[in-house]
Amino acid sequence: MSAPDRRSRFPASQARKGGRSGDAPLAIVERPATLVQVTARKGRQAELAAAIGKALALELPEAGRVATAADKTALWLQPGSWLIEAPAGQRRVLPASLTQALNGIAAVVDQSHGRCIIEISGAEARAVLARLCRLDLHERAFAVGHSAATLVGHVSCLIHRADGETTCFRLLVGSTFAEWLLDEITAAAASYGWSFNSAGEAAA
Amino acid sequence: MLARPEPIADRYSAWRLLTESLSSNRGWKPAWRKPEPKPAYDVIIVGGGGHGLATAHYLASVHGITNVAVVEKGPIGLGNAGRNTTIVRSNYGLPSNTRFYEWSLKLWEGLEQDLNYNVMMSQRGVLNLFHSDSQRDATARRGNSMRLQGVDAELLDREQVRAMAPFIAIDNPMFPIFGGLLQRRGGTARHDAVVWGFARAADRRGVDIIEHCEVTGIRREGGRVIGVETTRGFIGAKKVGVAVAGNTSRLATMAGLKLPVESHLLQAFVSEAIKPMIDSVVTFGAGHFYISQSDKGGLVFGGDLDGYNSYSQRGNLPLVEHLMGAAVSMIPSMSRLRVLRQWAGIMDMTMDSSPFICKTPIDGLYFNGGWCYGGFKATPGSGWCFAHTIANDAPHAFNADLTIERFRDGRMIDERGAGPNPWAQ
Amino acid sequence: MTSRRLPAGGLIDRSKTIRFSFDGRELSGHPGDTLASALLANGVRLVGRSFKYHRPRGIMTAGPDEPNALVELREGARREPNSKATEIELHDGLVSRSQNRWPSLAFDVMALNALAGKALSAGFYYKTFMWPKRFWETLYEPLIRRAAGLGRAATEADPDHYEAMHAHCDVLVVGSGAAGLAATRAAGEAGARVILCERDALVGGGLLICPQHQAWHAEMLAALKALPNVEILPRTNVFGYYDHNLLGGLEQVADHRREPGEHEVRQRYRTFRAKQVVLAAGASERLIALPGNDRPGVMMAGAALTYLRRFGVAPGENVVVFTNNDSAYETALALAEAGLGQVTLADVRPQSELAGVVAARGVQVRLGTEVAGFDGKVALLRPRGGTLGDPVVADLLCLSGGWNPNVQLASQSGAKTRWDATLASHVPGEPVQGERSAGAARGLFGIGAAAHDGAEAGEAAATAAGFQSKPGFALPELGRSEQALAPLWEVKAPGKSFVDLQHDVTAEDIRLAHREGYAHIEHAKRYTTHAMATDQGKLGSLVGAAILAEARGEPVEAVGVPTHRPYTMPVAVGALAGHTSGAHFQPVRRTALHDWHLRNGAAMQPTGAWLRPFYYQKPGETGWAPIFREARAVRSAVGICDVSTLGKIDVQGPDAATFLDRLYINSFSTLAVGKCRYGVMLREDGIVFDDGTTSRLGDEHFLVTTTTGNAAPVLEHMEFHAQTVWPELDVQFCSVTDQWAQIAVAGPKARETLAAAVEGLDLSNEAFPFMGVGEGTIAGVPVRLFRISFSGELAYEVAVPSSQAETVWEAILAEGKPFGIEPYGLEAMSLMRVEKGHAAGPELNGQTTAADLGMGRMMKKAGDVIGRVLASRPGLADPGRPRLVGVRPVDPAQRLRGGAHIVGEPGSGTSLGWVSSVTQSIEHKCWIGLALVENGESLKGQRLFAVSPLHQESVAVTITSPHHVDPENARVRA
Amino acid sequence: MHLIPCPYCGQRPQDEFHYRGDATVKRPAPDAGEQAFYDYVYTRENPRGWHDEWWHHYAGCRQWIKVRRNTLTHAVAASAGPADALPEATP
Repeated sequence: MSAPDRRSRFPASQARKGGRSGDAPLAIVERPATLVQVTARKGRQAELAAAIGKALALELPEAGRVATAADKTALWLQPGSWLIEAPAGQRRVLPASLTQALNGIAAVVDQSHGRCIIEISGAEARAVLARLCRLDLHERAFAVGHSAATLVGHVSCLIHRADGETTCFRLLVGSTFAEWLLDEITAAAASYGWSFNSAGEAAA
Repeated sequence: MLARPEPIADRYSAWRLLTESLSSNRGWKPAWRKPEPKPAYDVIIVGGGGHGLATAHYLASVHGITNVAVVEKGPIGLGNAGRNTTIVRSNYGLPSNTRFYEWSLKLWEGLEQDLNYNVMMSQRGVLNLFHSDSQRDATARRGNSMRLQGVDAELLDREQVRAMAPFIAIDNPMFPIFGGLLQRRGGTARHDAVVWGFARAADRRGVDIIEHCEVTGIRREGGRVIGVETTRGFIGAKKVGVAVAGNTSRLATMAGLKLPVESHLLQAFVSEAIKPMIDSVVTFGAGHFYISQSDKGGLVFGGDLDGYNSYSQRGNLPLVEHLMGAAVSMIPSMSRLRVLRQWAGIMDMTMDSSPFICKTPIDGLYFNGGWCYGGFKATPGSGWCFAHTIANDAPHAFNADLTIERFRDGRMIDERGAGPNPWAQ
Repeated sequence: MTSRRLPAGGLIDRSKTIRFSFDGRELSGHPGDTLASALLANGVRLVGRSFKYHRPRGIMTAGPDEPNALVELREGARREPNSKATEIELHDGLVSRSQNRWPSLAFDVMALNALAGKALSAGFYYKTFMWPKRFWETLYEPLIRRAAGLGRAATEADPDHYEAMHAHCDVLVVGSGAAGLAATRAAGEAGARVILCERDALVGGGLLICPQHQAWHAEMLAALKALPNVEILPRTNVFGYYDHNLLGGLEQVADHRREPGEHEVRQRYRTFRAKQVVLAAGASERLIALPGNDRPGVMMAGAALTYLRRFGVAPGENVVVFTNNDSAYETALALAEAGLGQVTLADVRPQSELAGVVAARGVQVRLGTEVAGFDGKVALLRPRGGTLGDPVVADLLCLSGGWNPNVQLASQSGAKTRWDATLASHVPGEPVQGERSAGAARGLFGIGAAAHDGAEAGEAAATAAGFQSKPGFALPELGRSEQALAPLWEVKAPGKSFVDLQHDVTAEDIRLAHREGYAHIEHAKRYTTHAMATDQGKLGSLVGAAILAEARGEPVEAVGVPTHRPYTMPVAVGALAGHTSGAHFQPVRRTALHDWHLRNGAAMQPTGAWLRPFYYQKPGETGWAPIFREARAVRSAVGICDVSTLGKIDVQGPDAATFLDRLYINSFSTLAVGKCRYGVMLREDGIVFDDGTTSRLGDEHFLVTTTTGNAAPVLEHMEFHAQTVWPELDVQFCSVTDQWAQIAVAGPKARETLAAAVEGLDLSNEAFPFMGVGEGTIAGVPVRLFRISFSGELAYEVAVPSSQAETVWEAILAEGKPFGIEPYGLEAMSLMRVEKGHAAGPELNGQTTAADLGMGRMMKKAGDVIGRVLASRPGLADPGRPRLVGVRPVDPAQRLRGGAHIVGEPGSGTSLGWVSSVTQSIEHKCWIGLALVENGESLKGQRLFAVSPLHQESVAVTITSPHHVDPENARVRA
Repeated sequence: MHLIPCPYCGQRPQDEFHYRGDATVKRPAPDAGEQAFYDYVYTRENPRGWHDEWWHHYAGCRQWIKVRRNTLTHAVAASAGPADALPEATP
């Protein structure tokens, strides 16, 4: 029964492209994932880091940073708290295994369905975000590996810059805000044009 | 309750206007004198805004107390009296408020004749819109409360709102208009004229209006006030009334008091002048937005506080963006109109969004403050009640509930139920 | 009317002709024209009427300072009143109309006001219209309102789009004249991220009318284009300077075309967060008050030069140039060189180094001379201070009273302005934020001086922003230093001398204000409305201040200037709203089942941020029918409802129970694992804050639910207390509202329905009693079940990972089908909660205590609880306070109204309380309600009246228990 | 749009925060009595000048941070985490 796990947050009726047909359209892709929030118990942060290192071979990053190892990524959320991202296929196993591994060390909460990941890429990705977000996302100020929890399109998002040739930002947004955010992104991208692929359709 | 206005010198009349115009307006006298402070007064009012000047006027005209000084740190009327959105109404739901504001509205209705000054009081109606069934019920509770106390109020349905204000987006997607509460006797007045009118009337009865005289201390002796220290020296007084809006806490500190007050920033805006578009005052329950059109043609509008303690009269952009969004959402044809100016005032926010006009633990010291968003409409009522309280050393029934002790006693007058969070009121 | 276009010259494209209309007349111009230059080229002199006296007015400036030439631009939904002709780029098909005149521009009835001029002096409103009392609102005010105002607003919604854009830079440069360009290049070459904003369509400022610096101008533009770290924004006015070095700007993306292109915004609101700012916005020329200085044919000298050089238009033929400074000599020279008619230059100064130069080119120079009047045809020249004048024929009077540096942004930034006696003007003072002014904006005039100053400012700004400078580009030579101006504000002579043309404020009005005691600059301004019009008084505000100073017998600097506040130029409301209006005004939340609701006939309504199904309408159903159908299904069989919007907070940690005990008035440390409990929390002031059920999932693990509206505030409240008040407690929180969709299954058949759907959990009453919590699967999806009820029926809530909500929802629907399961919306839920007597939003309104709502006894005996202490204040502990009760009409046919007040007798004005919620009960077949009534407990069974004067209704009601249905609570335990 | 220096996230625009006023008042002990709670909830210094106050970084790291901000100039001098102290005084 893993098929429903990958179900998109967006309705089938969601438009797949729009805006002006320009040369640098924005590519928007929904990326389903497994997301687990781990929050250290009081004074157990070092133990948490060690346990995550042991269980996932992942180093917990400092504030405002992202760390990746193999198929896992750790994103700093708040003091003592991180979000662990893994492929969507691990939704049934990762929360449970982490709960076990971190027993007494951290609160472990499954957020795989609580947050939706929207990836936007293209030459104008930063210009589109400049319409939605007040942070300076210029590469001088916000490089690959940086992350920020901030407001995008007036809703809370965790944003980070992905590695790669094309400018690409990944936005983690509360899943009940996902449709709103997509609307905001497509409106902001109207003058460049945009395409959208929902979960399952993405060329994974 | 009103004393007959005494004949005042230099009266404005049609005849006077005509003769002056024929002599190139050479004969007009200053609207108020610029006296030097006397060594002592019976009463000193601290704060030359609308409330302070109104207090002086009513002390003189109602209570016959004319040995009065109003001391003001700058020129009169440039604080909140000169920075509001000029709305006058008494559409409150809690009886302690309704009583007071209705008396104030009644005074407004006779103010021009009382002051011999056209303050352009214009009862164009104040329409509060609501956007859901539960908001309708809460609004009806308020309207019915007004009606039970003899205050005018009407409940309009969608179609009546549409007919009265065709410029409103009735079917706004997030805030559809379900109806409105209309107080026809509400409206607007010309804010500066209110200050000048009270100043002129008080001055004519002998009140000294002393500008550029900042109070730096409140001198007390044995639990009793004896005068104020100022930048122009000590001035003695048997009684001191403080009406300084956003600076209330600073004056309280001088008297060794600590009040349930925070100072917050409220912005207002005016558009370029256009031909008549909006006839009444319209307020939106959603999006926190209120608007009217001035006689000059500008749309005057405002919204929420900037949301943090401030004594700076500098507005900030988040509120601007939000308010303009609300404006276009509610009145789509405003989109292409240009906003000409913005300004900001310092609101003396209390912990329940209602004011106080009261005695203090110090004999002879009285405080008038906590006006939150609503000081302008209160101007005559506040002055009248404050004058009564000072003259009699006891409140009138109109302001009996407007005490500071109500917080200690758990008798808050919290219209919106926002709680002791001034930034969220 | 003859063409005024010169045979050659200007930055216009003469190869193309574009057509436009003014007051219905078809006219033509060229790309590069403004509406004003095109009107002048077509010989149009009269363009508007003034505000108060409706005097005829012409084009006075060539830029944003224009007081007169305001038009209604475009038509229909795109109509824009009060548009400055001097700022409108001409485009094909442009439609414009003059305003504030009736019936026509040439003949305006309201011009009669001018005859009553003396009675209409400043402040006349305040002294009159008071007799008789009623006439103000019925007669005078409507007349004033009709006469006032300028253009007409559109009446339809704006079809165009707007957006906001937020930029960051090391150095922001405002203004692209010589100073701005040099500053931009200096900072750009140092490696800083630079943004240059220019209000105009063309970059160059004063360089655009300086033929001798063309080459340098071109070289600078090319150099800037080559710098990838420099962004140039033309048509972008910076309107405000806010705290923390944030500036606001408006980019006019498509205003120079008839309408925006597809997917193009009309205007873009921009913010600039700059480490450093260089303000190089130039200077504004000021007028001289003299009789007739408002006549069509009066123009600022600098504007006349612009029309000649930039637009190739002759603003007049026989011209008198009246000045007190050197700058107007260039205008006189350019006019003479254009070879139009006689050019006379009147300089109040007794000597001028430039007199010989311009005289040699045919300008008649009259030194020590002033202009004492102008009527549109003849200017009256006389010796300075003299009385007798000689008439000089002139169709154009150019004025230059000196230049005011544009200090508005510097002043807005918090820097106090400083008086410069040499310039007789204010200049920027000490910066308080990261800004500096350069060039004419700080009183350094001339291209050379401005360029040098700009380069230094750019370099300094870059250094301050952390960049090593390497300025290495050529700058124009410093010009000769100018001769000092002779301050001149007014030429006193009979007639109206204006200091504010748009608001019709005269020098005499200022003196009258002073005589009447309105002597402070702010009082005088407000009394006369001086400098409060759409031109922000840029031409005459200092002139008015100087006249006031003279009346006060003080120097100009002593009167000060009114505070500068946004906006430097008026900004469209729609632009400031950006994209954030209408459906985009605030974020909208959708539950995981949103699409299902839409596909199944739900009437979706906004509730707070959420869109929720109010009911599901079937064909033929009207009014309350769908609500009754849905509620009946729940009361008689089974219904299913999306309750995902409830706030859900995961609370863990060794001290989680202790923490919740302090948060809620009742205890959670005593709650068994696998059970849930209803709880109430207070604000610290003792008023009820929120309620909901909390489940214990493990010893150290709770799941708190909140009301929909309070989900975020409750989490913040928890975080506040955990982080700052009790940091010693080991407790962790996170919101799981979006992780879990939640589905209520309610009704006598709820157990049977769910039992068929759920695997892995025994739902029998014994195994899973009321307030039980358990886990199982539905359609293979792991779910969590809670046996709780809002409707008052046997009910469960199923929590499901939100991506799989629809799978589970469909599975439950399928199992419920044999029982007649119905999805139900918010309205049916609300109907049933009023029947059941559950307090909700209208009762938890921030004014009620737990005791008011009948839950006073939930307060535990001991222990620290937020709100406990202040809840015991006498006003809140008063047993006479309004208490929650039920109300029912004595006559079941009568309607109850929410918001009605409860009184003892019809006609009584004493309110005992109010009706907070009403519904039509399906169980009682009549309206029922919840009410808060003084001493309500003791009034049960009594007959009172629910009155709604707003509806002219009075209904006899019986006070009941709030629990209209199943007061014994048997159904939920069935 | 003010910038609030979050000790965890750096300079952030103010709309990422919710405000909660005076951070100098401390919640009294549960048995401190009505007057102490009255002062905690209601009375305020409300200074014109430097003001220590709570800001919640709700859209960021969700910490209730202390910020020393000038109510007259809107300048910000310092910030600290929820359980940390601000510097002694700001001139």
